[in-house]
Amino acid sequence: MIPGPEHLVIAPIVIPLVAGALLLLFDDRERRLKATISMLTALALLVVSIALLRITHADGVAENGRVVVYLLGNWPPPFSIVLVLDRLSAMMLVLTSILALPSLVFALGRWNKAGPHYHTLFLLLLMGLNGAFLTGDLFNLFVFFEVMLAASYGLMLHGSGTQRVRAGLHYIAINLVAALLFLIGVSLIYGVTGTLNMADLAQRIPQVAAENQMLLETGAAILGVAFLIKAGMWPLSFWLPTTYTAAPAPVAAIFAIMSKVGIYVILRLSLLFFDGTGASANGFGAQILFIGGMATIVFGSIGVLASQALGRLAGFSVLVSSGTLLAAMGLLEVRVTAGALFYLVSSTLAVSAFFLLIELVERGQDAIANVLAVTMEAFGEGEEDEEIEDEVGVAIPGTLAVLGISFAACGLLLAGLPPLSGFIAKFTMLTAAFNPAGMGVGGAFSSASWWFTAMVILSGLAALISISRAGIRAFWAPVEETVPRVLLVEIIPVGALLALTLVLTIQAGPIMRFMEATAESLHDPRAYVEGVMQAPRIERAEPEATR
Amino acid sequence: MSRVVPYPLLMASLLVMWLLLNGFTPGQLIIGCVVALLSGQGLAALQPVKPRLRRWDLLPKLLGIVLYDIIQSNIAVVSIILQGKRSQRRSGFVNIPLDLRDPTALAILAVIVTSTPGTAWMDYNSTRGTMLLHVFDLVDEEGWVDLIKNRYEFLLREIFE
Amino acid sequence: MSATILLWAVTIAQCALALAMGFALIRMFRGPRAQDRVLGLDTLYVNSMLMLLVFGIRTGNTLYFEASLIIGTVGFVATAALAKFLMRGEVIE
Amino acid sequence: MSHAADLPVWAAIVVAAFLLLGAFLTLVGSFGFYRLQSFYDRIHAPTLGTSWGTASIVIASMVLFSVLQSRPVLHEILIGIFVTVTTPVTLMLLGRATLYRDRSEGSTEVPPMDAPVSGSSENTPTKD
Amino acid sequence: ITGAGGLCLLVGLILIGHIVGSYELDDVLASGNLIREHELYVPALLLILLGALTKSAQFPFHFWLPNAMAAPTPVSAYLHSATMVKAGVFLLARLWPVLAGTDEWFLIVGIAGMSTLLLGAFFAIFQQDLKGLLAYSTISHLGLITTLLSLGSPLAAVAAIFHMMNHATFKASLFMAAGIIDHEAGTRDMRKLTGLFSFLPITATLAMVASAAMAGVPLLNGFLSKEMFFAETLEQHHGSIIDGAAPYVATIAGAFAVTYSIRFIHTVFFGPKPVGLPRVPHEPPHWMRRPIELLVLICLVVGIVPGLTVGPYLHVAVQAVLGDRTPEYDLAVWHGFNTPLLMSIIALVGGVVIYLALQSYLATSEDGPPFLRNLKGQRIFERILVTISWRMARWAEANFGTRRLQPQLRVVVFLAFIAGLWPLFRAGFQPPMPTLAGVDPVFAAIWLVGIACAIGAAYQAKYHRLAALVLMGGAGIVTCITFVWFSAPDLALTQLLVEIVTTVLILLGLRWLPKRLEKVDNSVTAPARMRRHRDFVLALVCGTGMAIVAYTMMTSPMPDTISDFFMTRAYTEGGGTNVVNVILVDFRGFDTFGEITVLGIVAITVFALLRRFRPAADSVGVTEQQRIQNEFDDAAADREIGATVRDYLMVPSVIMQWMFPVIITLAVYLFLRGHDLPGGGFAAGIAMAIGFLLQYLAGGTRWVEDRLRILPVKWIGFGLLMAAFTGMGSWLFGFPFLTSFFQYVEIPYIAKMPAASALMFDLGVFALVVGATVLMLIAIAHQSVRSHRARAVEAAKAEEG
Amino acid sequence: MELVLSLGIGVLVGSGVWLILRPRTYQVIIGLGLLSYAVNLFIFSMGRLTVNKPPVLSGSEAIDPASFADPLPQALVLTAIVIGFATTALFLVVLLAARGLTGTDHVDGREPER
Ligand code: NA
Ligand code: NA
Repeated sequence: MIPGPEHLVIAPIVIPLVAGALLLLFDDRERRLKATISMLTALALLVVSIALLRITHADGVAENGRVVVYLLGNWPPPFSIVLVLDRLSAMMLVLTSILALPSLVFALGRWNKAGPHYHTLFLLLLMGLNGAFLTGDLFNLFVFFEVMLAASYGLMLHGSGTQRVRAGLHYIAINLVAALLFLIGVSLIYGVTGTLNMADLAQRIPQVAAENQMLLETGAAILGVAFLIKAGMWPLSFWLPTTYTAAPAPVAAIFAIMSKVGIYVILRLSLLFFDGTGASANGFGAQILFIGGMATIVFGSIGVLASQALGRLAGFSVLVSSGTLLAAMGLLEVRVTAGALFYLVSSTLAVSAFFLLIELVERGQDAIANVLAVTMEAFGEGEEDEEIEDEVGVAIPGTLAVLGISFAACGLLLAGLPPLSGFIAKFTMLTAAFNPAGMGVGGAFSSASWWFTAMVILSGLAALISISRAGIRAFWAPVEETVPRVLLVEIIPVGALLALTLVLTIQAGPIMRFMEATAESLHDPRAYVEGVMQAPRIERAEPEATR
Repeated sequence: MSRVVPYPLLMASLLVMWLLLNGFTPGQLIIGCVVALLSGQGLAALQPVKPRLRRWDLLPKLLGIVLYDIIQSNIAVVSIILQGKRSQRRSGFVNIPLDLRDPTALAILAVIVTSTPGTAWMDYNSTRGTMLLHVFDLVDEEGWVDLIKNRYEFLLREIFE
Repeated sequence: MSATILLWAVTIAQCALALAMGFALIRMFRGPRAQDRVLGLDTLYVNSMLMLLVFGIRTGNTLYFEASLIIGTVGFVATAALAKFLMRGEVIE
Repeated sequence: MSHAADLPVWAAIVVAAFLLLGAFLTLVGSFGFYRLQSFYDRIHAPTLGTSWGTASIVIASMVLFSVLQSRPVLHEILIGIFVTVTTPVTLMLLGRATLYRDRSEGSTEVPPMDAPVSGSSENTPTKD
Repeated sequence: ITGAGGLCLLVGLILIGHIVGSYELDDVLASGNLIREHELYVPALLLILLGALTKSAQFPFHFWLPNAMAAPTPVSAYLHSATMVKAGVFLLARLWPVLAGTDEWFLIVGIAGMSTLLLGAFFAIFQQDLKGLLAYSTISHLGLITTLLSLGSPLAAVAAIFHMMNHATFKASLFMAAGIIDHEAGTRDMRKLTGLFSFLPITATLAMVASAAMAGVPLLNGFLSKEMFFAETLEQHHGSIIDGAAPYVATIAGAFAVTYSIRFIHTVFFGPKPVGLPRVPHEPPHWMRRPIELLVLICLVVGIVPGLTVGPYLHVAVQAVLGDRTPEYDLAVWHGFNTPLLMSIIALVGGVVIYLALQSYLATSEDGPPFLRNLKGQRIFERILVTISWRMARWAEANFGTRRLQPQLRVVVFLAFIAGLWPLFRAGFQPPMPTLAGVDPVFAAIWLVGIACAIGAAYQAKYHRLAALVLMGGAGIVTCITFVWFSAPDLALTQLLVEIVTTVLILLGLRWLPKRLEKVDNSVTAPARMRRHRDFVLALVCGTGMAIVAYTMMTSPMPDTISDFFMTRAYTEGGGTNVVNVILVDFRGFDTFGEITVLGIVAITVFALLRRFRPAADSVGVTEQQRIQNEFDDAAADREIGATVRDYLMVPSVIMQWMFPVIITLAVYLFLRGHDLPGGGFAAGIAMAIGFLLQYLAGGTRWVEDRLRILPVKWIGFGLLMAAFTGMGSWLFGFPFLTSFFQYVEIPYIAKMPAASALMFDLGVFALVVGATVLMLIAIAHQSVRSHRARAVEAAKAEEG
Repeated sequence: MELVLSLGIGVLVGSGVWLILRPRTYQVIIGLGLLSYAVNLFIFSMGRLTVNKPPVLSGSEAIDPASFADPLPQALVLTAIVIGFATTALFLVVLLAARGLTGTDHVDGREPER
């Protein structure tokens, strides 16, 4: 069953599924075997996604890049469910698999022992993410959201424990409501337009009769709420820090991209459905995005400042990055979007690394300090979980130094200071905000960009203050503190992620070009729509034998 | 044989059920047999106490009696309910000693009693072998004991023991 | 002719069944005891099953038969579980 | 009721009769279930619906479709059988549970666990 | 702080970039005038200066530096003093040609520079920590450089650059010396340190030379740049008061510099022998001294023959900065007897005088200058920081956020409602007039029941859980009838089966929930009542809105949908007559694919989570009912424990066992016909699962598991793989994933059997659904067994102990 | 008919919303159950209401889509039912675990201090 290259598009979904299902057939005690399989799968995913990226971005041949369409069941569009691979989805795939590998390696340290079927859940989470990024069908998007969420519930609750279960209850409850909203929105849109295929929708929405326009917008708005919950826009985001804090470190690390899924969908759909046409709706939505994004940045920064435990700090920085992205999208500028995409990658990597790092750092601090931090945290007493009991890792000499440096690096990244990619990301975004027309052209810029700039800067400042404070508390203050006992497999992933941000910095030029191309095609989705609607189905050799 | 077809009667009825559902064609007959065998194996896995049908020629008679009684009691109960307040009836429990021990037979008895409006199986005490019956319209207690013991239990013992 | 007969019969039957469902509902609602509610649900199930059968007769369509069949075959599981819960405080021991 | 048009009148009458009978029995059963005073009385009422109520509606359906498709359509009988077989399960479990609950609450309505056998069982008349 | 500065800098540079239209340094440097004219010049300047000044620790941002420099190793100190700090100044120097020359520039930079120069020097005098002293002197020197840059004349720039180099050399050497002393003597407190000369003569000598350079003693590099500085301050640049004050400030600062330099040397190396030092100092190993020696050498050489040594380098640097505006300058030691020289002399003498005056006081005084001692910038700053970033932030987070579920859900629901309402509201939406036309009274009656059930469930859920569950069941069956009514038999089947399983699941859960709360405990407080009213209104409006939207949609004409395609192709191309099922397993099989994955994941999660399940204290062990019944059995003479439950289940369980094969048959039936008639893999799977469930119900966990080996996890895995491989099968024929194939297989004498690949897919669905459902049910059911076992173990323990 | 069904949906939604805003986990799960009924019916109703036109073909005769109910919403509802079932089960178990670990059945895992 060797699939030809044309089937590569679906590989990111099928590979993890098959691997995950296979793992179920093995007994849970064969941990090494399972670990190997899932590692190999993650590697394969990385290779595949990079290959796909190269397909879409053959150095910008046809300035809109290639749009690869996969007709499931070989039914013609728009009737079939389609997978659509363009620059954006390819980029997200790569990012996912890049995050997956370190997180998986990290989990080998201890977490995969904390409960059964860790690897299966993890792989299926990847499947869900990839599916959500690839699918070109609205309802199928819902299905993959649910796959992703279901797996995330499992991983988030992995290892049980009071705090985790408590947070998980909230997380699940809210996401169930979000799922219901999603369904309502989708069905309204179907009821008005009679289709579910995104590209087809993009074509049909302009033709919707005036009296149904508002119903359509109602559906879209409800859908938007569902996505904004996932994206973590204030005030729909209170669950997020608590959840991410409670989740096991490697899980939180991969969660770093889950909030980005919401962003991704909003970015794609809003530009696909309401660009050009429903200008009012679009402008309105953009305003909401911008204001909401700003509010989210503020709230996130406040949270970052107020956070005592590192976990919450990281959780709130997720909010900040979400807010920044939302606000950037709200500006509706191609070049801002490009910068935002860069920022998306950079901040995701940074947060992911940060989550991994935190666990190592906090492992060093004595239980009392932890409990103190915890008690200030969520609710009242915070008892230790079982899996904390087993002492893992050995005190590697120089551990503290390594941790310290990585910590500083994370700080720089999240605050957006040179020399790491965080700086470049913010720099490019702000530059674009100030030069909408492009460098050198000059021209005035909106007051929105002033606000945006101020917010971005202040949030960076907040991050800086809070992280340096935390850093001092973690690395300088307690002299008598024990050196955290960590495994090599736990430090390496952190290093790898940070190294990647360094790569981002060094390769900033070409990467930015890619991002700009991506943004271009996002803001002008004609290629996407045509690519999907004109995708040819494979004709059958002898019709009567088969169909 | 009994390994492959542990419960002939049951599996036969399953086959009938299958044919009733899918209509009779040779194909369905074959599939039905397969399904019946499969389901029979499923039941065999549970290792239930196997009923020994000694006189299954009496089954139709039992069925007839039961259907008749059910009609009767339907009428009775309907009339009572519709009379409402005016009806002078006393309902109550009857504790009937049974010689029947075979669970299957008891189950059939239970089905009979329950699906007959006006009588309700309340409890069975295996240590004392008594069945507690609730009767909707308890004109004379002995009558009920007699009905159960001679009309149903007798036949059932004929069939099963 | 036969159409009208049937139409009337079906309509009356459906109304009767709907009314029956209503009575069952009242017990589910009012109780007084848990067993009344459970028995009410069981009755509601049976009434609904009959309602579906009659609907089948009304439409002359056999496609709705399975729904009734399912209620008749496994509909009791829920109420049986409820009853056992009342007796033992636990459904599966 | 387009399908009923080509139905012989006798069949229509038969179907209608069974239909009404079944519906009537079920209604009375549910009504009794709603009306009667003690639970032990109520538990009898619905069996009207589960026994002949179901039976006659099933018969009606069988007759109708057999005539319509001019071939024996008997699969509805399964419904009758299964309802008859499964209803007792619920009722037995429920009745016994009620008995337990009343006993544990020391109700005088119900006989104790070791009630005297047959004739001598004192049974409290419930007037309604 | 530096970070904040950095961020300001970032914005400033972006502005510059916006003005210039490029970030290429050359372009920027080239377009100095353009920038100075631009309206954004002032904000850009402010931001950049803010950044630069903070980075270069200029007043009022100076206070972070000493702490930073208190860092343990001299190396770090060196890094700080020489590079990081200089970065800011260097930046100023770099952008000098672009930004300098305007009054704003002069004012801001000048004031900052001079005040830093003066204050730094003044603070330095009163430090008791060696490094503290050096740190503050560094600040002051930076101030000097900044002042030079502020003047805006090319020559001043040259001086600045030159002094930058010099300062780097001597200050670095001093820091290292301090490091050595610290290392050797074990303290840096100048009150303790004294008379170390005899212990470390070489270090002492080196330090002396270096500090002399710092003080600006002739024949050392410090002297040269200081001369230039004095000279520059004398020039009139802008004719402002500050400009006028410059020379005097410079002189005083110079004097201070002399003072602290002398102090550094005198207190540490001379005077009485030290007493009570942590350890006895002696000369450090060579490698520690080497760098100092080198640096000091540079000081000397540059100081004596500047032209030959540093000249070229300086020239290069100056060129780089000033480009064509490089002025004429000469690096001579002796410029003749002129005002700068005079100033230097005054400074030297004054410095000595001041030192003598203060010596006794300093020997004992605490750390920090008089009067200002208690006003520590650091402290103030931190206090502010903490107030802002802590108390306020926490307050804000508490007030603009929540960690409780109800408010969050409230917000979500509310926003969703608004989001739904807003577009309708904007478009002036008129709901269609509701008509009773074509309302079937029977259907209406059925829904009356449904509505009553829903409301009842909502009303009972708090205190009568069972009632709520039963009522929910009622609502479910009404939903199911609705599906049948409106031609969706498949939905009806699935709904029913799911309904049953859900009820049992929740029942299984009920056993672990706390006993029903008494009514007494809810003494409804006023806010609680408020909340209830609000929620009630919210529920009301949501329900109404939903109803209106639903009604509008249902009554509006249907658009031409993609379903027509499915209807027309289902049989001819999908090989099935039940279009819904064909959609599920073929047209949109990918959805089903994801859907069963969800089910599998959830089952696994449930299983994993319950592995760690800890029942609450009040629900461990057997339930109350079981306790009572067991006690009764125990008490009765002719019964053993468990007799009651045995009798209870004896007869029903027989019937339940009969039903097992029936249900299997039913499942097969539903499965096989799915593609053509209502049914299908999912319905069949659930039915099968109910079959198993029924046996658990009848016989109990142990009884069943003695007889049936169900491996649900394997079923799940198999199901997923089955579905996946069916999908991949089409790759063999070069078709996309999940392309279905079917053929009517002609079996002689029997029938035409549809053999669609979709059927294989559906088989996978079936297997997974069975596995998942059974796994979830069993996982919960096993908790009872577990808790019994736990109790048994405890009992055994009790026996022993 | 439309009126009846939309009223039904409205009431289900209202009851569900009310319940998910309550403090006890059990109330929330019942509420979610009711809400998912409502949403399923809503999706279903997007295909508009048609009596006795089940989308089941009777062989390969010429097909007029207008004479059948819209099958797509039905398929969507089936998927939604399954997913709803799964998530309800999960939520149930999580609330059990929470109840076990925290000792309370309050949604926040601790009784509100009054
Ligand atoms: Na009866
Ligand atoms: Na189906």
